[in-house]
Amino acid sequence: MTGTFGAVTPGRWAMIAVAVALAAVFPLVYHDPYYMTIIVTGEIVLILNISWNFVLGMAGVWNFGQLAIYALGAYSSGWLMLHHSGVPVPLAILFGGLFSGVVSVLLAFPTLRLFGIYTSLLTFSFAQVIQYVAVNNPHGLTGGSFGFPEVPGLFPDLGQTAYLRAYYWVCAGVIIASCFAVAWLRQSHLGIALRSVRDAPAYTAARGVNPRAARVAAFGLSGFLAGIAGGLYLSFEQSFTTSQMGLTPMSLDVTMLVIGGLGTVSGPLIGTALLTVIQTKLINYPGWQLTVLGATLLVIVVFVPGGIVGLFGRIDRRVRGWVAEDADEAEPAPG
Amino acid sequence: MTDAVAILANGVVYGSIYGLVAIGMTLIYGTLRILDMSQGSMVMVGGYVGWWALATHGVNAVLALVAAFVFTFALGTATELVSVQPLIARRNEVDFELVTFITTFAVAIFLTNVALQHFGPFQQNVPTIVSGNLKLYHGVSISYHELTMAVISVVLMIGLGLFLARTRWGLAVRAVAQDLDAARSLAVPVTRLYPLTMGLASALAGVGGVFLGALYFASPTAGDLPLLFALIVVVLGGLGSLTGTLYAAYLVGMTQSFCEVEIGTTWTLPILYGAILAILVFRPYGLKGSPSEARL
Amino acid sequence: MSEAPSGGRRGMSRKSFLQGTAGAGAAGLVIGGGIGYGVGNSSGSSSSGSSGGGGGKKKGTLKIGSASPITGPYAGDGQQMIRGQELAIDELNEGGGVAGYQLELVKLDSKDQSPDVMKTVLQNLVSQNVAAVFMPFCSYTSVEFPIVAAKKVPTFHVNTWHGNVDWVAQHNATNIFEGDPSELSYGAGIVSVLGSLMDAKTWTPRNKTTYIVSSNDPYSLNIAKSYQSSITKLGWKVVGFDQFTVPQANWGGVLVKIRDANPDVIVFSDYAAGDEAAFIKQFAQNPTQSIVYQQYAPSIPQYLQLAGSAANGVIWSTVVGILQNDPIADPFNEKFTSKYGASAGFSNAGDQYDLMKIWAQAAGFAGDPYNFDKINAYIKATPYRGVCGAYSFNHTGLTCIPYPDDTPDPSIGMPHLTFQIQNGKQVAISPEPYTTGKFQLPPWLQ
Amino acid sequence: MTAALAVRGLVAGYDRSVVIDGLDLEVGDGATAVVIGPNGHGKTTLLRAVSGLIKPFRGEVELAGERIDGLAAEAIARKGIVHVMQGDGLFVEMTVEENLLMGAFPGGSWRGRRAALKRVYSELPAVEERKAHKARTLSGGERRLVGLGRGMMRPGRLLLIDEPSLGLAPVAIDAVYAVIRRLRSEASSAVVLIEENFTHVGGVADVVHILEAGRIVRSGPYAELAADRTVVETYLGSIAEVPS
Repeated sequence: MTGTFGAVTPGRWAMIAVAVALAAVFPLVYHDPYYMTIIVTGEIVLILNISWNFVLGMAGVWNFGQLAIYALGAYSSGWLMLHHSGVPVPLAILFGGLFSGVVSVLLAFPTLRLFGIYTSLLTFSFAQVIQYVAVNNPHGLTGGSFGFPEVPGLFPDLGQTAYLRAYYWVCAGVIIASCFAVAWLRQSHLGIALRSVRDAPAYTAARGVNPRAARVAAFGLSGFLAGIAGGLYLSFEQSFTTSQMGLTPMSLDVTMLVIGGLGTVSGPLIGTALLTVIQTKLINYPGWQLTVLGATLLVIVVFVPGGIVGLFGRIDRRVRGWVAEDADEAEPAPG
Repeated sequence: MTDAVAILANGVVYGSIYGLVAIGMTLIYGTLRILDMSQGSMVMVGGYVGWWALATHGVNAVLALVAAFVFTFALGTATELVSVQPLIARRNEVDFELVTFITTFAVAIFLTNVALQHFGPFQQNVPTIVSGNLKLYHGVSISYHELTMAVISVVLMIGLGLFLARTRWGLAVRAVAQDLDAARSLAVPVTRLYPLTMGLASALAGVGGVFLGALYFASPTAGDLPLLFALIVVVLGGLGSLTGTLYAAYLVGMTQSFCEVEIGTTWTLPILYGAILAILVFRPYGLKGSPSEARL
Repeated sequence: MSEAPSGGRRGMSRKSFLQGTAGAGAAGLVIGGGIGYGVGNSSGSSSSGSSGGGGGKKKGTLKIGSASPITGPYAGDGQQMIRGQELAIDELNEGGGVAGYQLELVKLDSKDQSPDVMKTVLQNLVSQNVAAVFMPFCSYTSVEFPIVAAKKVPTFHVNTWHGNVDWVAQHNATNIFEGDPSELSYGAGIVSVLGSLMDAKTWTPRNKTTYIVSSNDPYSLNIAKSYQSSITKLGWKVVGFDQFTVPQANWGGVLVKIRDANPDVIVFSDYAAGDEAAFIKQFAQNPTQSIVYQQYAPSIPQYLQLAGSAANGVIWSTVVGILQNDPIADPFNEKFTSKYGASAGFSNAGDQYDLMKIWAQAAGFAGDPYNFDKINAYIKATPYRGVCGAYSFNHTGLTCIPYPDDTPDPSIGMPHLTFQIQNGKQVAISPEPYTTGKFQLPPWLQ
Repeated sequence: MTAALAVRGLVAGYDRSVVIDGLDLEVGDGATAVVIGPNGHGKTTLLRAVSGLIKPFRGEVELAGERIDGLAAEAIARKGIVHVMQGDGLFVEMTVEENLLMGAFPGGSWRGRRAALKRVYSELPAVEERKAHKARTLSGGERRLVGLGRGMMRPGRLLLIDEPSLGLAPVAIDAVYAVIRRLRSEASSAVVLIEENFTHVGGVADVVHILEAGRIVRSGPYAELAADRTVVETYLGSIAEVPS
């Protein structure tokens, strides 16, 4: 899968349309509140993962500050929801996205001089500072480790089923939009620039692409989406605690990305879905949730480097070979 | 004055322990270009070995330390074999550092949760190695346990330094850190050297764990804070620089000690991480480090 | 390589076949359906419906939900909680069950009780049609309360957080009971215990100074601040107020300051057993001339094991604690010890045991464990005497009334117990009639 | 008698690009073979494939009759191949003496290594003078000498030397070649030396092979090839000032 629009055949478009349609009608036929809650939470995590994967896959940067950026989106949109109740909630979420985008851009600048593990350490340190400052603010904006004070959310007047459905659709909309945006960006000037910066910095610079601007842009876009995810999370869960930035959610998200396949459009979709199912299945075996997580992460990184998407890619190449044979067979075969 | 003495004494104790944990991380980073996130787990495991030996089997302190050393050495070796060895072929790829960062982190998650299932959530009390206090100045005192811990840390760190400077295998470790191909062409068996290096580093952390267990107890998450501090130390020292790590360990210990007294315990970690952030922004490769050289 | 069947032209070439089905990126959007399918068939709703009918013999099993911390920072508390719940259930089952049902405890992990975890766990329990929910610790934002409030399923917590009680009062919830008083009683309680020591002349402060150490979460801070305001009203001076972030094992810096200040009283308002045990161990190396008060944590058996002899002399209190030398609590303690080979400690095993019994009594009275209105009304109206003393729920927030803080009547108030550790034993020193001994000066003050 | 080194049908390269393409080479016992060829035609790749630093795609490599292709570099080194790498491959943060000691890494006692050290110092007094300095602080010529000295630290069956003159000033080159000549006359091991041109290899080479586009295109004694004007001019610059 090349991931560019140019390669999307009519068959694929039809497939996408069917998938979107199925996803859209799904909550009309399914309404178990427990699983719907998990699915909506999974959708929000997916938005976060798409944002994370974007900066990772495009700029080749493991940004371990992404959860802090996500949290800042939640806190800043929550600040509007709580203290400026005149502002419509969707605008507050959008504000959270913008705020996170700006912070993410600011975070991008110091990473420009660094490479590899240093970038990760810088962003990790950033996340630690944000997390501790939030923890140390128990009676202030963040509510500390006990959580953000209750906010109204997007749909305060809906009943449970309708509430879940509404959030499901909103999140699905954001997911679809961001998937298309990412797919489009990949084959845009910026996307090509970013990937060539990652793979061959000198070549890119020679072609007149400014690698710094490209990376800053990737951070900004990724931060914006992460902030939106944070705002959605806060409005859906009506709370946000500092543990959302902790090591456990980070390990979970990293594993989702790695399992799906880093830097691909469909990787986060597959990884998030798969791990959400596994973690939910293991809810009755709490000790095993993280043990399995650690083992899975290790096995995938070591033995399936491209994640599931990469694995499918290899299978796909085999299948293409198979198709090619078919084309050969159309010719009168000798013998 | 009393404050100053107390800050100094605490700082030395903290610094010695961070040094012991961080120096292993530095050794591994210097040799293998891996930021080993499983070091914290080795502290945790060392604590449990100490508890098992001292509290439940009543063996003497030296044996307990040796047991922790041996066990974490083996565990570190095993960690390398599962989380790094299969990836060695990708050593020269750009993302090797990050991939192994993640695999060792995965090992850490795994070990923490295995400990949780095996030992349960409770903390366990590890007896002190030596009892009693040394009175320093106007009521400032330091326990002999902490003193022993500091001394053994320093001895182990000096020992590591001598090992690297004076022995055939020590030279080989440094050689591998600096030029892998040249070292291999001189018949250094890297496939054995890597697990041994990681075993050695883990064993240092494991010994640290026995001491820490007596101060802060053995528990499944006992390695988390030492890891967070060790990360600060290795970055501050410049990844891969042994001397830098040593300075940084004591600097971080002193800073922590100072923050706790003068600013507030709760601000220690954010201040230290803020400092790291500033250092990475303005002086990206730590106090002693430089970007492209191997430094062991 | 050429084994592929090659008989004639297929209706569809391999290529077009693939084009139709190859997953485009967005195919992952079936995620919703995928998860629904993946998880949806794992555990349906409870098989045991409320089939009504009078008190026949066996009606099958009844699911009771437990959302207790099995992993994470409170896992130590969680183990005690679950043991208390299970002990009660075992007794009830042996006695023939509740309203003809055998009980089955469905245990889910509430981890660090962050709001999202609590919501998920409660949704799960509610969807399993549990007859009651025991969530000893819940979130401090109460955002999960609507899930159980909507169903009116009897729900019990001991979160000791006034914010949760406020939520119940504001929303007129009828089914969310707090099995102990909220944390506000702690601060004034400490001051009154100190006052009684001074009145009895068993201890005299040198210069009326106190040092406060609190973790930076709102619960601990609220206790610290209410203590601060109560004691400063009596003319005391607060010579230090330290905040830390859990887990905190390094007390070196805090102790430097404490030793500088040499206060009359050190008050610790955090609740993590390991942190407090580490503190007292490090304090005991070179103690100051101070009374040391540590809130709640010493109630967990592990605290004594970790702190050892360093803990001798420490006083602590709990707004919910298992009574000692008490005709109701003693059999419980024995049973617990013989079943688990470990002490029940002083609070959470006992309160969970009591609350399970309270629910069972009400459900038995109602005759139908799904007649939630009747059960809730019964619990609210009926005081109960359990292993932790008297439970009677105040009528607005459905929280227990503390004795002696809010009522002088021990038969309706839950005793706010203060203990001192003496020679490795827990001795209740306040309030009467629950005491088992007298306060003694800590060894470092003698 | 088996050759010290025999390479047959070697195909090697990096990733998917083939650099050495079907190369055959034989070096007799105790002989010195010089491989000459333009940049980028596979000289260094050839040495790296022989010493195992890269795995050959195809073909055979024999060291004194024993197949070694496919073995790990450290195993091949233990079998007696000493590889003096291009750009010297010194451990820059280690002292000169530590670098030399690494040359005697496999086996050996401290005493044996001390003796080897003494021998190298007596051969290379310039190196001894700098023995306590970090390799990083040395001049290019000194580094090359240390590299050669490190190669002399243990007895080898086959010495591979990769472009010893690369990047050096003429004076330094002369010093380096003086050492190589001495080494060759004293030691019994076979040598494969790689250079870009004929300029310095006179008096060193028994046989010269010309490597182009991944294959040996011509072989012969030094005198023969050096006398062939077309060869010299086509491939390899001038030999005017080289004594023949």
